Amino acid sequence: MAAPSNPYRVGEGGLIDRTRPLAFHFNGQRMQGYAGDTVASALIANGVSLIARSFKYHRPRGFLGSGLEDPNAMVEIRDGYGFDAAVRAGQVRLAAGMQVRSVSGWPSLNFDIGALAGYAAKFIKAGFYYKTFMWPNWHLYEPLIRRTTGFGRVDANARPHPRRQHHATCDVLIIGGGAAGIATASALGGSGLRVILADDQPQLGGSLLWSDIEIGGTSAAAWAGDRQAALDGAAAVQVLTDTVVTGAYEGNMFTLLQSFHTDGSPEAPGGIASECLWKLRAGSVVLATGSVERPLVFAGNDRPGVMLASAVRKYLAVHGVAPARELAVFTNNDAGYAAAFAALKAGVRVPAVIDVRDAPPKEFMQRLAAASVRCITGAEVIGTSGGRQLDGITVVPLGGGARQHIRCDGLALSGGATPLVHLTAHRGSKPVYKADVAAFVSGDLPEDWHAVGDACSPCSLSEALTQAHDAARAICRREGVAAPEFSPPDVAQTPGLPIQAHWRAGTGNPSDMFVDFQNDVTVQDIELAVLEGYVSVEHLKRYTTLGMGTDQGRTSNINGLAILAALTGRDMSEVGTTTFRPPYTAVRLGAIAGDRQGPLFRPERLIPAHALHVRAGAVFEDFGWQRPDWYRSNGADREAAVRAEMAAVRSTLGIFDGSPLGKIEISGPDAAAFLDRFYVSNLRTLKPGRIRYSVMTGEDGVIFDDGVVTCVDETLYLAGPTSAHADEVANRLERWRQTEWPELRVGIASVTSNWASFAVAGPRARTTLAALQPDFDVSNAAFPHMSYRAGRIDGIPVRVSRISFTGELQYEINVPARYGQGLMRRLMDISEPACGRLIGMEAWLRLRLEKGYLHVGSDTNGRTTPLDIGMARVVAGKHADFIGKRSLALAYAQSADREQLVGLRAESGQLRVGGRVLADGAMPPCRTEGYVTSACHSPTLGISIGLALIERGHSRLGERVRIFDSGTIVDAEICPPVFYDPENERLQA
Amino acid sequence: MRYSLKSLLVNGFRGNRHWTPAWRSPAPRARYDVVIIGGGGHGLATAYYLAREHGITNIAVLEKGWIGGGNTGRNTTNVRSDYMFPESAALYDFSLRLYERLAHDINYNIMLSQRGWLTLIHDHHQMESARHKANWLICNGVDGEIVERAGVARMLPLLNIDDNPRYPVLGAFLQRRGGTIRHDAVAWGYARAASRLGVDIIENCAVTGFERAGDAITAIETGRGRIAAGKIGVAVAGHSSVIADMAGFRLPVTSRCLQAMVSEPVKPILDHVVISPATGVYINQTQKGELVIGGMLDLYHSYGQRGTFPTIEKVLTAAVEMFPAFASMRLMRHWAGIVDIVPDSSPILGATPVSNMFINCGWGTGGFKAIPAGGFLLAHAIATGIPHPLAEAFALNRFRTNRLVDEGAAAGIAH
Amino acid sequence: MIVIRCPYCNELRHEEELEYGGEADVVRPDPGSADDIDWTDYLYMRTNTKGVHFEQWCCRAGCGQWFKVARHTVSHEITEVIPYDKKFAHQDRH
Amino acid sequence: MQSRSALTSVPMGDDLDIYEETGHAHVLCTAALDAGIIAAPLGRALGVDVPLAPGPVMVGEDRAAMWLSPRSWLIRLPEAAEDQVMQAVLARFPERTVHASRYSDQLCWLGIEGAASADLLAAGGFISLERDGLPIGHIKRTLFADVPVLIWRRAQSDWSVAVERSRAGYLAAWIARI
Repeated sequence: MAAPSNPYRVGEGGLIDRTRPLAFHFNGQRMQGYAGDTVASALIANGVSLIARSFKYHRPRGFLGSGLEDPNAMVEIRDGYGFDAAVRAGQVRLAAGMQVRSVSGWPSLNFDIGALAGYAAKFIKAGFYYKTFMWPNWHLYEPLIRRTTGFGRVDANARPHPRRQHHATCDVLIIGGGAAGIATASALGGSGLRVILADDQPQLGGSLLWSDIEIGGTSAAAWAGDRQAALDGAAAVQVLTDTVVTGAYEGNMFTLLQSFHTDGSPEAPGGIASECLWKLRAGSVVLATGSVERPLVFAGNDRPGVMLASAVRKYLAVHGVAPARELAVFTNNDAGYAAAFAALKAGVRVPAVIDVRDAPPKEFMQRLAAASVRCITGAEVIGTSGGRQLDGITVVPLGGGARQHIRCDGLALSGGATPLVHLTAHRGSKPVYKADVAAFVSGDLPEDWHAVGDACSPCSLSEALTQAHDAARAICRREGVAAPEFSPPDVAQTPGLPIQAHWRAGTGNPSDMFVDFQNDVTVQDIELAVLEGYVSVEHLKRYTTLGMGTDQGRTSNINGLAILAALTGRDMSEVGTTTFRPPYTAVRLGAIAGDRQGPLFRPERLIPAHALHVRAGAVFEDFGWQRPDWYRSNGADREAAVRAEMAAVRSTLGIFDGSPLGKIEISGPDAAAFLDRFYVSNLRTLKPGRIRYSVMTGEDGVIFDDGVVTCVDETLYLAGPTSAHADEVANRLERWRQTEWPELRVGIASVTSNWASFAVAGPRARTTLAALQPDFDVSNAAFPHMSYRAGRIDGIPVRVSRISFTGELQYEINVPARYGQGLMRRLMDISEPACGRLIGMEAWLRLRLEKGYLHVGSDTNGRTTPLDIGMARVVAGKHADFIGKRSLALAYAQSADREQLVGLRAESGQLRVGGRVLADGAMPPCRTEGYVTSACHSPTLGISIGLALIERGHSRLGERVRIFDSGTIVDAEICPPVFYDPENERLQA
Repeated sequence: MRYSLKSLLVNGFRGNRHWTPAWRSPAPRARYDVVIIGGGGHGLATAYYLAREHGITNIAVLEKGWIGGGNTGRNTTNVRSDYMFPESAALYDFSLRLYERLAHDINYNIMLSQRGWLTLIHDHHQMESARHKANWLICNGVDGEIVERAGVARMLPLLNIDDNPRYPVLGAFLQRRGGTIRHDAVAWGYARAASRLGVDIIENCAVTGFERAGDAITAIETGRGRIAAGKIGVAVAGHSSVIADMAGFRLPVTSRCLQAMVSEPVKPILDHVVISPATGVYINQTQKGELVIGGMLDLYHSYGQRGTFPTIEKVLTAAVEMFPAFASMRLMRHWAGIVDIVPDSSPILGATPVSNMFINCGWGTGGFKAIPAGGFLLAHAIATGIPHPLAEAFALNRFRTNRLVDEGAAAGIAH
Repeated sequence: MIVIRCPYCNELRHEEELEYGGEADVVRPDPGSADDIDWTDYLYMRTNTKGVHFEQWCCRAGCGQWFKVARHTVSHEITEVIPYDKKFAHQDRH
Repeated sequence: MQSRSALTSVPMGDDLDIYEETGHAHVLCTAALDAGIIAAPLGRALGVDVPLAPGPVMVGEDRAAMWLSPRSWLIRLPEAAEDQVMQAVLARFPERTVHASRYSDQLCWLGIEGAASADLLAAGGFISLERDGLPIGHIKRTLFADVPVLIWRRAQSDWSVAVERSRAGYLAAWIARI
């Protein structure tokens, strides 16, 4: 099959590589472009001018711009690496094999049923939906409305583009690789400062690439090329092309998005091979982002074929594409003429240049005359003709007069330059209006920022180069380095004449004058908003959706608020602008997420014997650490396994991996006094080798954590916070030491991960410990309940605590983490003949429930105090202050109607966590008096038991209550919270 | 003029040249019976209910910028009433019930979309908490239910429900009446309704100071001159401490930055509001097709309405983890509001140490859903001088007795 | 993104390495003698300044030390960073 | 009980080599007083001077001392010397104004070498915001790939990264995916 032709490709020129054709598809039709094309330029070269249907009225739309400013050209693109539901065609470099589809128009782009909406236009102006769709309610209309909105469809199966992240710092960040940016970088080249120059295009140059001005005797484009080559050679300068600076944040932090593109071939995939999100911190910042051109507003200005003059120049000069055969120009400043000259040079016919100014620069007039192009001055375009493609325009003198019709299939618009000051706005700087250039320019710059070129204020090329040079000098001065010799090159540029602001052309139908092309906001919508009092610029934006599209209003904001200003008789600075929000241009969520997915989404913590638990059939759950919840080796399902595990502990032996339990060493002469200020219990009376349980509260008196404290000797204590709070407790101790009690001589060392910790619980716990042959006496007399021993096993240091969470005889054996797996294997071997089992979290928690031990976070909530869990006597018995003690004296802490922790025995049905205790007699909805905080069927007692926080619970032992749970009622009796071995005989044994 | 299909057609035929301002913008008078400081949803609703419920119409609402420009116009537009403590449940459900008929009350389409609020459950402990919550809500007379895993998969086809080792989905808590509202419409609708009842809405009018007599404030100094006031209502969210400081008292409030972000619009892909407290993200899709995404607060105290990137990164990473297909969607805009965080994440409603000043603040990250109730209850306090029964638990003095209503601790992150 | 040089480990730290600790110099009253008003003031009431705010930060991912910072809560400009035991130079309240 | 390491080695190609550094013991020294008072005697007990300022690692002939905070130091020493040093510190500071904690298993030390090592580190975070980066011979604590680490720059392209043992598996997976 013959290669499809490029009817709109000019004979020669451009930066494309005509030796490397790239085949792609648009709406299923095979087309061809060249390496160096964007999707937009390739489509235009192939004669595509209708690219989309507008959002609301489904009007035919063409390419207005050439890059990310284009409000119209949203297309779906599937490249060799991933998928984009909707992206601006001018922003995407063409690659072989790309599948490009238009995202609007049904059944087809050319014939769009939705265009009927045009006939209803007068009824669906700005904000119409606030005024109707109320009867009977919005839900009736919503599904229909939703279906009509949105660009493109997400492909659930598409691979995301590969991405990574990079962190860097530099002395100077230069944003924008146009004339001003290149000049600044060149001036800093030899300074030794580390410079990063970022530009969103594949090559530096910006508007120089399509400029006809000469710099230092060569063409602007050639100059840019030479400079880029020089910069690439400079050691301290890093040039990042295809890189957008997407956000500016405090501390001169920036986010950049760098794309890596491959052209592709029939063999190799093409497109965005990967993206890299940069986080960059810069010392000084040079804003050289340039400006974007504005269209002019007149009736029918949205017809395909109408295009920004700058876009015409770029398509011609960079891509060798002529967007039209007969191109008229409508301008209010000098830039329009450059488009005319570029078109003529490329052999495009220019029927006329229409300038609202009476006296444009003489030289321009002469050049046009020489090419026998009509220059109609002091005039404006008031209408366009044509269907889905422009075929002519209507021109009248300003202030009225004879209309004339001019045939053309293209119209280049130049309404003036809008500086790209988004990044200063990200930092909270408000743009200010400058009437002489009819533009909002950056206001107060953030510290160590410099704005140069059009980004500072629309200016001539030589002015831009001078500003760049000055900025470079200022930076060198600030950084204390010598400014290298560099003077701006000579520029051969005709002195221009000022712009003549012209915000709204003609007196035609305001509902045909488009301001925001993407959201179909017309002059009439703005008139309506003003009529209804939405005159704050933010109200206008929100009421009409002006500038809220994916183009972020680059071409529409200024025109819109100028028209608002005129309608409300205010000047531009009074009206002000809306705030530009980051990012500068849309960024894939995937690029920001990076590769933090699946196992890398959140750092997970593994216990030392993790691998062995896996082999033992553990089913893990994340408790801050990956911990065995139950073991498949103990039962077919969770319930069966949990029961088997509980039975093992009660009858013989259970082995529980408690490694995540906090281990904090508190040392020094004042260690006891220090710890005593955190725990509710009196710790000063704790003897060496002994262990005490206690709870810790916040300053508000609410329980924060619990655990055991071990006295190794008078100057060394071990605090054992819960695994969930281990780090937080260590941080809390350290904070109070530093900020409140620096005089106390105490050191705090968190060593949680240094130790693997296994609890052996059950009647055979002692023989099991003994079988490990520790170098100390494990007899009941020598090693009683709530005591601690440090020694060795096989010469390895061990720390053993005799404590109990289960109500059985229990030892907690700590060994250095590297030996954790070995210890676990030994314990399994020893206990095997006795049918010992590995115990998961669920069984462990149910065992402690039978024993009535508290589980912080389950049996306490955001307002539970020690008084509520039965520790009133401990609190009263402690004379020293502890954190939170004072709050326990506040009225509510003392009040009688608080929820207090009690036990529950079910008399009918099964208790479940979360059951609400009903106020006597009633059925829901009704008042409740508390809830079940822990519950299980107790195999040991053969009944369903639970713990509950119930109002005045401590005074209601023996009372029967009704509990509501998922539509059922459970009857239960309030009882003391200890269900198993209340005399503690078993754990003393 | 009344809004209806008819008025749209009539005005359409007449060239849309006869619409009238949604609200009047008069110059401030020298004195008002009541001055409301803050032209956001809460302030405008307060004025509306003062006029409608209590017949007080000599009211001014002072807004330092443009109405609805604070958190009302910056939030993620979620509404729900799945609060656990009976005091909170009663308050927020009252608010949701007012929202349910608001469009008709004020003749302005606020686009209440009760598409269902889904809180994802990622482990057994969360499942127990969710069951507790559902039970409690039913006891409180509020709807709430548990949806099993398969049901969640049906409701959220793009949810990564099989291959997420870190945060498996066991099910979800669902409040069917939860959903979204068009946020600007709430401010504009209340403003229009209040204005028609005689309320003066005064924009670009910043409060700069107070004139006092004894323990009362007699007049307000503003950028637009001195305004005498009988009673004063304060509804300025993140700026409550600033006004309190001018009035000579302190609040248990810290102002923090809460960020929100939208993607570029796509065709419908998410029919509900979904939140995953464990991963720290909540998402809904607007009528326009944009994904609206929010998450945790920025880390430090701030009045700068600009967010910080690490938060954006964490929130969007969580969104992509939960919905891998979102990786190819694009972040279009992110912004921030200043929210008023109090220790127990519950509002402060009613009297202040200044005898004729009443306050409505402390909604933290959940203010939007509470606008009708916040306005209604502040209006009651101003008009009657005593707290409405629904507001009794939320008085400022609860911090003196430590009788807090700690939804934060009970309900996880609330938005 | 907030960037502060830790006065203890002398490194430039960015906000992900730091922990914010709220208002600085909130004096803890003697629990023995403080009345309920003093105590609940200490627990809950904050100045929540809009402007230069005196606050605590911790070099969490670094040397773990708490220090004090004067920061503008609108511009986030940091005007003073001092070790915990020093007093702010420009602090009217001291 | 034989040893198990969280990570053996990750094949990375020829410009990057990553391995677990084993064969050292580590002791954490925590002071209950200002360092100035105890630094000298502590140095004698440890057999290596403890740095009083952040930054450079003090390297003795068979051991090294690293500044962690104004009151804590991490000491790297031969495994054989661990118990002797623990006893020496206790003997020198009977009131535990300095306390030595067993720390050999708390951290997993990864050696990262090769031309690509700097890029790998830059992918995980800002190793330093300082103009000159992290100087050779210095150690610092920071966040890397969202977890707290110690980073010791041994030479231009030779780094030791210490991560809490429980997170070593995660970090290995994170590195392996690059």
